[in-house]
Amino acid sequence: MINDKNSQKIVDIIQNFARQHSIWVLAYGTGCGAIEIPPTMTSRYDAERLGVRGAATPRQADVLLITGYLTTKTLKRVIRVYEQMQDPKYVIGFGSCTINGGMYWDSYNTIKALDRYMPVDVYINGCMPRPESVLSGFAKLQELIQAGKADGAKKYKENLEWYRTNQKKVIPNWHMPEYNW
Amino acid sequence: MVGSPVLFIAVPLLAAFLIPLLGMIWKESIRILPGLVLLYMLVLAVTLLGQVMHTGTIVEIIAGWKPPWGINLVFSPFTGVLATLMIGMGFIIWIYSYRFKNVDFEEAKKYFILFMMLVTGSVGIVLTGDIFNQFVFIEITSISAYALTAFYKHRDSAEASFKYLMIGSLSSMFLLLAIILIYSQLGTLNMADIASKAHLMKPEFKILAVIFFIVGLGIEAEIFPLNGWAPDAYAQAPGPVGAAFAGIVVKAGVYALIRIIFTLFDVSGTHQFLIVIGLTTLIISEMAAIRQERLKRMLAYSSLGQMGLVLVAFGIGTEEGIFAALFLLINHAIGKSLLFLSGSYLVYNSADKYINETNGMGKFLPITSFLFALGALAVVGMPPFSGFWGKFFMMSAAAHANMLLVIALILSVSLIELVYYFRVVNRIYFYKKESHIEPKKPTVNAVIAMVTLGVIILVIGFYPDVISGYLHQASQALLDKGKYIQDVLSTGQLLTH
Amino acid sequence: MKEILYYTWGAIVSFVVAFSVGITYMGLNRKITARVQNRYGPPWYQNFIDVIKLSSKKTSIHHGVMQHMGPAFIMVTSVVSLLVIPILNGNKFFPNLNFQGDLIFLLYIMVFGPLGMALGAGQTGNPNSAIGVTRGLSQMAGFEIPWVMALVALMIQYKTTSIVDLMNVQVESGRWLMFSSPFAFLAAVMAMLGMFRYAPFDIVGAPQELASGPMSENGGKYLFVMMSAGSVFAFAKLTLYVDIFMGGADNLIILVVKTFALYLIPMLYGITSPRYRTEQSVRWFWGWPSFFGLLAILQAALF
Amino acid sequence: MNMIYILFSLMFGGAILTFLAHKVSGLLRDILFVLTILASTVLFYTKIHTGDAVDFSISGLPLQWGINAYGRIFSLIVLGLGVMASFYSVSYMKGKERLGYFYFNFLISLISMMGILMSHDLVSFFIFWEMMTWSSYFIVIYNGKHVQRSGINYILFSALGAYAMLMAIVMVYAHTQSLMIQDMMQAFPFFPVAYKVWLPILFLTAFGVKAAMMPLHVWAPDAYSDSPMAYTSVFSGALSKMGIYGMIIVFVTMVNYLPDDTWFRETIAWLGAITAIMGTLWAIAQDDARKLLAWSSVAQLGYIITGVAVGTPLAMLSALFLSVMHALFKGTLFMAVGAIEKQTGTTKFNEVTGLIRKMPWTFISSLLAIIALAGIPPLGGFVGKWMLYESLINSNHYILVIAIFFASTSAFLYCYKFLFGFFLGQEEKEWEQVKEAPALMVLPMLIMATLLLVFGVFPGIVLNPIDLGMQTLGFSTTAGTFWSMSGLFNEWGNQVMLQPLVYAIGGTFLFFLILLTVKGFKETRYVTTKDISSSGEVPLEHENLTFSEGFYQPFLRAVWPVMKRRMMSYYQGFGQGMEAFFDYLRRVYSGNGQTYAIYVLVFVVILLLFKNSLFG
Repeated sequence: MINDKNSQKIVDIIQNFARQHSIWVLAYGTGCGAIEIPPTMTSRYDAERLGVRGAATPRQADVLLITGYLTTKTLKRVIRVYEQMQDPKYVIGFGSCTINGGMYWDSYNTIKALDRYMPVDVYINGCMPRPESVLSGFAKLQELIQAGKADGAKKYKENLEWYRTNQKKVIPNWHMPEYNW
Repeated sequence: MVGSPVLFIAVPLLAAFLIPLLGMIWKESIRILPGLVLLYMLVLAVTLLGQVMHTGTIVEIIAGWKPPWGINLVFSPFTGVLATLMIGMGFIIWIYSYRFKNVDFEEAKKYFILFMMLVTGSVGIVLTGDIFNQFVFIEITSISAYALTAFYKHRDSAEASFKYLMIGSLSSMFLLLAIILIYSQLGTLNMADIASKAHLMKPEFKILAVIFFIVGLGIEAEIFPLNGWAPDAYAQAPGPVGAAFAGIVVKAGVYALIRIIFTLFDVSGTHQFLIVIGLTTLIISEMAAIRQERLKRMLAYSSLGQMGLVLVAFGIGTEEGIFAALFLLINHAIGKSLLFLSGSYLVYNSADKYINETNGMGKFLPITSFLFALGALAVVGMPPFSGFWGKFFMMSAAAHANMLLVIALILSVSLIELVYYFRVVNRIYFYKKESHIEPKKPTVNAVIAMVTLGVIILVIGFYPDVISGYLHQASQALLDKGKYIQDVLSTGQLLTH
Repeated sequence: MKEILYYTWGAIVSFVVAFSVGITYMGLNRKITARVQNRYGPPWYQNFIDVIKLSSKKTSIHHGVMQHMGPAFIMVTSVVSLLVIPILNGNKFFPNLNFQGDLIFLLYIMVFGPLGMALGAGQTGNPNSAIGVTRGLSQMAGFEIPWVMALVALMIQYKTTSIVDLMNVQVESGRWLMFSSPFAFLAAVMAMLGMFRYAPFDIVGAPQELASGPMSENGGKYLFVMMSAGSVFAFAKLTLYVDIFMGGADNLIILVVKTFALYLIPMLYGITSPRYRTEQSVRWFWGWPSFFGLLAILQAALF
Repeated sequence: MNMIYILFSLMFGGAILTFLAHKVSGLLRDILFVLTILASTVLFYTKIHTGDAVDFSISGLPLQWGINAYGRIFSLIVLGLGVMASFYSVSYMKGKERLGYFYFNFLISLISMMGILMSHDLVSFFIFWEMMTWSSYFIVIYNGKHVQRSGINYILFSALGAYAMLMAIVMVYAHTQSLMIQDMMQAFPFFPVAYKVWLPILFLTAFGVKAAMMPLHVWAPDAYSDSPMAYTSVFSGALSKMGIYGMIIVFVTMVNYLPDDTWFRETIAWLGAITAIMGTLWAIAQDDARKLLAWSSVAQLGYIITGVAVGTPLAMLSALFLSVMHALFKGTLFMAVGAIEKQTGTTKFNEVTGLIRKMPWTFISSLLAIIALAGIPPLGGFVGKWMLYESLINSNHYILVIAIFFASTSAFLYCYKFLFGFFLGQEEKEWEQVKEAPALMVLPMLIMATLLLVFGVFPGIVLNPIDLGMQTLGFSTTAGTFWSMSGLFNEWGNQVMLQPLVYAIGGTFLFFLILLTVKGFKETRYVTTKDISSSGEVPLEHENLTFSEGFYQPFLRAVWPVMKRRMMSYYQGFGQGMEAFFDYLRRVYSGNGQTYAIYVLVFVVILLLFKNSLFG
């Protein structure tokens, strides 16, 4: 019965609904954007309305929130955290720096485009993006999840070779366990 | 009759004189002769003891003078047990010291002569029934003991010997004084006679005599304030001599003291005095023993304490108490001798004989160390070894006499004893050997002697009935003063008709 | 056989009830907390969504067999205490395995699960987990004292170690124990603050310090079972308190009302409190709560 | 010849042969050792029946050896643990020095424990008691120089106890003229009051030392932890129970007849409770598994003492049941520590971690034993604890319950520390090569751990013999009253406890375990302990993430005021004072001949002066 297509569909709908409305965020406060998270979560903007909630460790988290520019040193940690998260998992790039390097576009030690290294599901534009845009980013992610299109993790698994090459290009001493999902 | 008690005096004395003569003919004979003599005496003593247990006391009259006037030897169950013990110990110590001074003939000759004199004197003290004769034997014992203490001719041993001599001469003085007092009052020197006439003495003189005896014999019996010489003598004398002191000489001293107190006079308060002085001796000696750094001194102090315990047991005064005292006496003779004998091998090659120089000997001298441990267990009174029974009998005797405080004191002092003995045993087995100490393997005869003692400890421990029958009779014999007097004096009458 | 099936069915139903009520309480907790903080807050059913999401996680990792078994251990505690604690007064449908001495049994079985889970947390090798466990155990040694004092007071007053007997006492006298033994109730409620591990006693999970402590390596299905067990256990504990102190309940609605009223105490105390350090927390329990416990015992012994 | 003689000759002969065989061949020695214990166990249980006795006499003292139902309970512990430990030691002690010595003393201590149980008279009781003391002492000091101090402490306290007992024995002997324990029991009510008070105190001092009762416990942690683990299991499991054995006799036969026994019972019960609390707290503070278990033994014995002291039938039942359980789980745990010591060379929590995958069987047996120790159902420890609480509450010991419960709750702390410290936590590279202990070591542990489970679920197996034994002591049978008292012991053949609960526990556990395993089975994977969420860092192999230093620091900070004062320091102060005093006294012997001569003269003068009062 479980393998039945229709019932599978129902299960999918329920699961996607749950995933959509329960978003546990691991806010990786890499850059200046981290300052925007507290107002987002507290009474003014209250992201918990949407089921968004902080998670303490990557094992429990659904969303990795990269708040700002990433130095190559931090990138390694971020990749590590991302790989420790459990499927299904999503990445939100936060701020211009994750999109194109932003004001660090010519810096020697920050990465410019996050999606060369990780599968980003949603980008939130702005420098800094206001809590409103953060919320809209979460809303967008929810939409994607509901539609079943937030498949960054799947992409990552499929194109692991490519991501690894990119990652290893910028990270000099690569001591990481294998990613074997 | 196999022989008479007089042989116990005559034969060894003769042997002592024969040793130098025979030594001129065959050098080995100076070693063999004492052994043969002691063996003969042992056989004789055991046979006589067996006989005495059945037929009653043997009184031997010397030179045909009947008891009140002549010298007599009394081989009662009590004296018999002690004499047998001493001779037995003498024999074992002879086995142990058979190879003593193997290369130095003259020294060995001296040693064996003195040793025979020591045994003769001690046995004489026990057997004689005449108080002046006893004094003579005490002198014989003491003089040979002085000489043996100074045997090594070191500065220390000379000093120890001198101390012994000095205190010993005080002892002689007081003894003589006491004897003079008695003679002036009663006109007799025979113990039985004195005992039967003691009530005729003026009370002040009697007490004075008792005090002089207590002091004079107390020095030999090593009671507390009088035993300052003892640790030095024990420690400086050669190993077997230390064992002989503990196993033979002290026993004679204690015997003399007990005989005076139990048989000669019945002064009230002496029993309590024995208990108090015994306890004092026990407590102070054990406290001193735990702080000693040298093995033999520790053993010596412990020996003093044990003798104090024996005196307490005698002081209880009941048949049970005397039985326990005799048991303790035997255990002390065996156990402490074993400790002295094995201990002197453990510190054989160290100059200062420190306790920590026995470290790790267990691996190099397994048998000796094992026997030392056994001796320690026996002396401490751990069941199932011989010491336990003595302690137990003594405790129950004390409890029967309602002396619970005494028991408590003795038991708490036993804790101290336990600590210092086990400290040494631990060192022997579990510490690392001091590198500069070269262990000395015991000779075969020494091993035989020590193993014999060890076996005796085990046998008595597992089956105390071996000796308890004898000891019961012995203690009855000591207590039955009337029978003693009657035995001795009636022998004289027998001779007359 | 029929009886066993009947009981099993009842056990499943009571589990479902406990699960839903417990989860709802957790959700309400979040809602109320949000309202106190002047937020709108998540919907009351938010925790249901969370639980379903956790169960729908596709992957999960474990560091070894103890971690794998950890959630099962803690579930055992929840289910067995639910079975032992009488849910309703004299109701035959819910299985009731209570017996003379079940209070003592409960005290120990309540430790069974946390200890099993602690073993799992230990096996992850994450220092945070182990620290969390040590804190939890320390705190347990703290709050068990007033809690046991309260129970002992009741036990000696009514000469029983059975929950049902205590409930019957209340039914017969018509008086709740929280009124007849106020000090015991006070001590027990103060101990409950520690049991629920809300602030200021949330030193075990402490997300900001320990990254959720013992649970930091658990995600997906493991966290799902743990959360379910936690909510079932919360309901079981509240029911126990209601049974002992508030005269039990005749039907589910009264039970829910009573338990929720009790639940408000740790919740509201938690919302308005910061966090203690471990030794402060331990000492707090050995202070006033234990004093009230002593008073309770005195009251029981003297009157 | 009587079977009892044969038993003792067999054991003694075996001990001596084992000792001698050491010189011949190691294999022969091991075989003899194990055979001796096995043969005597078989002999004891097949040929010697309850009520058998032999009479004989040593040196006029009538003695009697025999076995009654009460002694049989403890014989279960002694011989059962003895057999297990003998197999274990053969493997554990392989390659060590002085094995003849070790096995000899091992056997002697077993013999003497059996002797204690079979003595019907006080003298052989005392003899066997002392034999037990010195044989165990010789094993305590087996490990070399660094343990001599604990050895001396042990022997000193044991001797203190033994001498107290000796004093009591001679008091009884002097008063009743009989050495039989039976006679003492009958005569006790007619003793003078001073005897009635002192005898139990003296006996309890003796038994309290062995049972590590506060304040006589100071030897225990060191002695337990310093002897070889193969023996410690017997030492802590069986030997300490001899103290309990004696205590129960004392309480049943003496304290019951005290004019007013409440204060006496209360004192001992509280001493037991304090022992439990302090033992637990100190166990929590330890960083060495051996020390931890040693303190934990002290604590566990505290519960038992409390049970004995409270003395209601149920409390007695619980004390005896806990004794059996303690023997089992503490035996297992000490064996586990021994196995770890053997495989890794250390027993410190902060040195060795993550052995669970390397030594799984050791882990499983330790886990079961720890669960039993903590008193968590459904293992054996719970039944005992439950009965203890029940009895304390029924006998109105309100505060005592709290104290016991506090100790028991705090015990979880060290229980967890034990499991976490060795088996869980980071799996460091240093310990990668560690293998499971040899089968001979693992099997005894597993058997005992299984027994714990069996006895927990079917406590009647143990409770029935205990019930018989308690009837020997004059209790009415408890079976009828307690079985029906609670659903814990329900009607299924008087054997089964918690049946529905055990099924519920097992069923729930299995259901959720299967659920966890089946759900997403393919997508569940094992990761190493280096793969943990540590802020995105990848810990390198040499980076040590193990948390073991200051494990319970906050808790210890909270309880520190209680732990500040240590009993040991008082004893040490006393000992030092005594030594100084002795040293002062020793100077009486100045080594100067003149002084000695003066002593003689002074002595004479004193005697002369006081002659009238002395010899008047």
